[in-house]
Amino acid sequence: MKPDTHVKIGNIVMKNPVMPASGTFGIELKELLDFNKLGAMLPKSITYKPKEGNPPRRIIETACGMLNAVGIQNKGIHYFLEHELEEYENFSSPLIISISGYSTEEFIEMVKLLHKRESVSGIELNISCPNLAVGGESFGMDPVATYDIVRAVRRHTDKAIIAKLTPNVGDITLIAKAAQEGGADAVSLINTVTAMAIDIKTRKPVLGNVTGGLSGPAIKPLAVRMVWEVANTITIPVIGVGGIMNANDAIEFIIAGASAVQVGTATYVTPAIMEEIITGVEEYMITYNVNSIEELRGSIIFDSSDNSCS
Amino acid sequence: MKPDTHVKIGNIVMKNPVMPASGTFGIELKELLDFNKLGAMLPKSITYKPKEGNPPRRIIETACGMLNAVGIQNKGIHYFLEHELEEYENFSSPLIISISGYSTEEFIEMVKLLHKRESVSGIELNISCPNLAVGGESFGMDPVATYDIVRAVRRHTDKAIIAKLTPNVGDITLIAKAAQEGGADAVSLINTVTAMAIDIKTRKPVLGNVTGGLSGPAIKPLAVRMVWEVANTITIPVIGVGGIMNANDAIEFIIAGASAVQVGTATYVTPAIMEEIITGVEEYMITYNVNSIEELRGSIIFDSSDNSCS
Amino acid sequence: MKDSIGIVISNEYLSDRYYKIRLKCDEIAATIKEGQFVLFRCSDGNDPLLRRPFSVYRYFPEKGELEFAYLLKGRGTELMTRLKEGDQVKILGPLGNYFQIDQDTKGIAVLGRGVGIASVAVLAESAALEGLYSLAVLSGRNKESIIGRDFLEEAGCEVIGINDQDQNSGVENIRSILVSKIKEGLIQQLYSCGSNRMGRLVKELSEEYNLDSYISFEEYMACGIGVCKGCTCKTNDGYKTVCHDGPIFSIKEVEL
Amino acid sequence: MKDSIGIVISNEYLSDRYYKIRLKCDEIAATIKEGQFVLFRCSDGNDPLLRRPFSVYRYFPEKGELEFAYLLKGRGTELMTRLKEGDQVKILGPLGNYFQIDQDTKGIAVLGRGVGIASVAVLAESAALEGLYSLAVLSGRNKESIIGRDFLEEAGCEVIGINDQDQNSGVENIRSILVSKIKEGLIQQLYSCGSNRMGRLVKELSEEYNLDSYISFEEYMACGIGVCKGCTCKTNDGYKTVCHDGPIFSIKEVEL
Ligand SMILES: Cc1cc2nc3c(=O)[nH]c(=O)nc-3n(C[C@H](O)[C@H](O)[C@H](O)COP(=O)(O)OP(=O)(O)OC[C@H]3O[C@@H](n4cnc5c(N)ncnc54)[C@H](O)[C@@H]3O)c2cc1C
Ligand SMILES: Cc1cc2nc3c(=O)[nH]c(=O)nc-3n(C[C@H](O)[C@H](O)[C@H](O)COP(=O)(O)OP(=O)(O)OC[C@H]3O[C@@H](n4cnc5c(N)ncnc54)[C@H](O)[C@@H]3O)c2cc1C
Ligand SMILES: Cc1cc2nc3c(=O)[nH]c(=O)nc-3n(C[C@H](O)[C@H](O)[C@H](O)COP(=O)(O)O)c2cc1C
Ligand SMILES: Cc1cc2nc3c(=O)[nH]c(=O)nc-3n(C[C@H](O)[C@H](O)[C@H](O)COP(=O)(O)O)c2cc1C
Ligand code: FES
Ligand code: FES
Repeated sequence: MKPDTHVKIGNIVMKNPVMPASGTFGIELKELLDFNKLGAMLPKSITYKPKEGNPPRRIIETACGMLNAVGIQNKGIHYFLEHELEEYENFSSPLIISISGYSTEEFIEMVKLLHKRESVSGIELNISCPNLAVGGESFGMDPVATYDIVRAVRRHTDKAIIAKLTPNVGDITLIAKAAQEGGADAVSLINTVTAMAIDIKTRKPVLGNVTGGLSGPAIKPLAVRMVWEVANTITIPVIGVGGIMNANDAIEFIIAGASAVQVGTATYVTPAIMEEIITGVEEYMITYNVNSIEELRGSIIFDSSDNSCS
Repeated sequence: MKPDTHVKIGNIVMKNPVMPASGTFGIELKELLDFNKLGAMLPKSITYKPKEGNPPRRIIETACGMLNAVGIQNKGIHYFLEHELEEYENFSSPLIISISGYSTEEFIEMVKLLHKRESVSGIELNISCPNLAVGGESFGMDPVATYDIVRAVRRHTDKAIIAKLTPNVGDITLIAKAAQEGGADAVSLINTVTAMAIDIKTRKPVLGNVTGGLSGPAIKPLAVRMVWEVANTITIPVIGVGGIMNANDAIEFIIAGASAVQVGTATYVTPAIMEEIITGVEEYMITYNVNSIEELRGSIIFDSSDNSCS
Repeated sequence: MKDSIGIVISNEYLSDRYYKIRLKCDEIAATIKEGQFVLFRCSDGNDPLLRRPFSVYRYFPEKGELEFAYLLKGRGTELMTRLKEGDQVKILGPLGNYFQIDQDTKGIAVLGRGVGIASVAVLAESAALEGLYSLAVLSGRNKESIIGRDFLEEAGCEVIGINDQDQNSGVENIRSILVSKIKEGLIQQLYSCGSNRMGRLVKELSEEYNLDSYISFEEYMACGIGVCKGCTCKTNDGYKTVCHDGPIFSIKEVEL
Repeated sequence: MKDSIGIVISNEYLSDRYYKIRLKCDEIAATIKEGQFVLFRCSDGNDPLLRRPFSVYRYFPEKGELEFAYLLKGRGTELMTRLKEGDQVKILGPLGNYFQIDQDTKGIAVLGRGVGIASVAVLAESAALEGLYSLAVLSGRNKESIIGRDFLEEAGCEVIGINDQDQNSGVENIRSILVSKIKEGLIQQLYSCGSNRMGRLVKELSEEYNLDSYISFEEYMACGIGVCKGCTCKTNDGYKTVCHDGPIFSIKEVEL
């Protein structure tokens, strides 16, 4: 029997738990990936006004990961709604729009605009972009700011609201709790880890923006830990992100407590990887007799009985 | 002309900036590595009472890194002083002892004991071990606790005191400042990143301790960023640690602002790697006409003039 | 654009630090054009993680074959040198825009330096084969670092090899060669890759003589298809992606 | 103990998922003993990062050669299968303690299951060559997964191959074989590797018949020399490191 892979995030019903991580998915992928197979679509974060982004260089590969300081280059929400949104309307998977901003007002304005669009199923609040910091800190580093912003946008829509959390904090469960109390339908984590590389020949920072965000397999163990902590703390769904390269990684996040997962850097390496992950999760469920994602979610077992050597 | 590679940490004069990271160096290495070539020796953290350590499994490899949850298995400071210290006394490099504990009293007792030993040049306070947490948090996650503990031990010795900082915080510069104000002669960072892995076949955490510490090349970009931030904030020397695999990595940390570096995981991969790093740093200094480590330290250049494409 | 498998037909050392790999890959060979590139997956593991971009050096649609010339730089290209006949590699392509020659152009010059030769050589070859006057100015550190001379000459290109060792690779030397050809009316378009100095020369000459010229850029890439906005380059019209808006830019629109 | 370079002499597929690699490495071949292991650096990059432990399968000090039998498991061993004659690999060794046979022992039995055979086979061989009675009970998933029979028989060992497919690998079968040999006075010591079930059997028999028996353990390793305390295993005397205090433990001191 085909296992039941559907999951619910707020009032979004996804046919499987796999969606892209914002910033790593765009309409250009449609030739390489079947968007209709995805649990959801989630394009790159947009801002209220157009943003030019950071000066080059914007990316550099590091050990089993990459640093980026793109700085949310985008043409602004008005351009998006007029020219880009309709492209995604050709596909059946639910669409989640990621938004980012410098102020609560910007977030509210964007939510109001998105609320009016039927084709938008959910809104992810990117309050954690390390390349777009207000006074050196993103909203997502402070529980009060997180609560306030979620609460503020919550009033303006009943579409699913997902707060995307940053790992650059001491205790991520405090931020997750604040998002839940503010009225978020789910949280997604982790965004990139603030990091840096220096070119020893020129002695300059490699990235034009000096620091950037680390993503990829390097950060997976950190992401799994944080997802596990957060899933044990809050009751709304957790979406796991960070270094997911294959189905096994996705399953690891779900066992840790994630209801769904987002795939980022892996899509650069293999554009159709999400299709493989969706199939792989299903195969795992069949092999291990798991009937539903709900059954798998948070099913981590603590039992050290067979810790003896062999 | 041979460049001047010496550095000073408190009143320790090191002939070069390279020393081991605690937990990855021990007397067993002496057959494979010339201890007399090192800037300093720094054995595994010891505690007041003997510690059995965590249940197996204690290590697992992850993408470009490893997780460990050893839990400071050691025979206690009394055993160390009676049986192990003398082994290091056969070598000429300065000896720094890393200590860890559950309470300020334990730290003070250990510092008092070490203070009496002439062969001990410095003491590193491991207030950041994720596998040895007090109430779920290590001392090093809180500025006040950090200040208090450094201040408390400072009274009992004029030997160099180094506070080893954890990256599992929102703003590491606050902790570094607290350590400086408490009277530390230097800070070292970063300790491992708290992380986790789950075996999807058994659905159990891989590590007996559930979570562990991530080290290795995966975390280097995070460590470089934190060293750079801290070096820009405090005036005492910073010792850079995290994912240093070769001389280029060591140089990157020094350019970011580190006065010295510690090498951890790399020693497992290549036991004599510190010798190669010492030579490589010297060669770099010759090639790039750098006369002293002091000249190289913090020499990061901010200049985006040649950011155009090619 | 396809994420395909290429089968290695040959992988040989050329000279200096240059290598040439030939792949069988019908899908990509059938559609790729001069100046386009592909992303190679150099390892089946995570080291290196990202794919590496390489311009098509030559292509043979009838045979379904492609050639890439590459310079041994770091880990990715080091792993490429280890590939042998029959091995399979994942390649994504064709990517980016391509070199175009205006209808009324009677002759072109391509300027390639170092591995930049790999991007422009095929354009010079195609132009010559189509009966245009085609000049290839190939520059390198030394004689050995100049690749492609053989097939370019065979195709009927005029090839000028210059190198730092012989001290004839200075911009002034190239300028005087080009100016005389332009004045003779042989050349109406210039195409450059691999050197900012040559790029600036192309810009100057193009302004002076009103030529419709192009430059091919390189920048670190992640996705290669315009999604990540990681490979941007400043143009008169703001940041553009090298992988999607480029790699070829009109000389008019770029800062050099 | 040396961090040496081994030069690959041969690397061949054995059967099932087993391979055998032979290296020239004078330094390590000269000093290694039965039951010891080395750490292999499987990649020159970071994937995998840590070295992988392998027990010596056979060694030839006069020739300066070593053999390792290995099971294809993950990325590290996959990269090992790609090694070919003349390639160089970094190996650290010899590591750990070794199997010893008591002075007055006249016969031994080794019990190896799966890749555990690789650790104990050489002991059975050496014992037979020294004129002791030597029984090798080799167990596996199927006939193909039993390695070493050829050279063990040549050395004069009695070899009993059992496997799950033929349903003769149950503990009761092994017990009855061993008990009769022990009662005949042929065997005074048992050595086991690769199976907890066999380990428990060895423990029981050793207690019952007062045999001085040993077991070889495996655990994930980082340093391989006792520094990191990562590879511990619970003993009656607290945690001990498999790499430094082991890999061989007296059957009396371990929990199974
Ligand atoms: C559109 C395009 C076409 C290209 N065509 C060719 C070609 O035909 N032949 C060829 O040899 N090379 C070409 N390159 C450059 C090639 O992609 C890099 O040399 C290669 O990625 C280096 O990989 P590596 O792992 O060996 O080196 P790494 O270890 O990644 O890096 C070594 C050094 O190479 C440089 N480098 C790495 N990646 C890039 C990159 N994407 N762009 C520029 N410099 C880089 C950096 O200076 C770095 O320090 C092209 C690049 C682009 C963007
Ligand atoms: C002292 C000692 C001697 C050994 N001798 C041999 C030998 O002679 N022949 C042989 O084939 N194998 C031997 N092993 C096991 C061998 O080290 C592992 O199979 C190998 O490290 C797997 O590496 P990998 O990268 O292919 O697999 P990985 O991708 O690292 O792992 C695949 C799976 O292999 C297992 N594994 C990985 N590392 C170890 C390890 N260190 N110990 C136990 N299981 C592991 C895990 O279950 C893991 O899920 C020995 C192990 C030890 C500790
Ligand atoms: C190039 C790049 C751009 C990104 N842009 C965004 C973004 O616009 N908004 C956002 O919320 N996250 C962004 N991210 C973060 C990813 O969504 C994701 O949280 C992170 O990369 C970790 O997942 P991964 O390891 O699977 O890539 C970006 C990541 C990368 C690599
Ligand atoms: C197995 C292991 C044990 C460690 N034990 C200690 C310890 O006892 N005390 C300590 O301060 N740090 C300990 N560390 C952390 C290292 O000193 C170092 O901060 C960290 O590993 C990052 O450096 P690296 O990437 O070079 O390994 C340990 C690390 C590892 C991998
Ligand atoms: S590489 Fe992603 S936009 Fe060019
Ligand atoms: S592997 Fe480090 S102590 Fe055994």
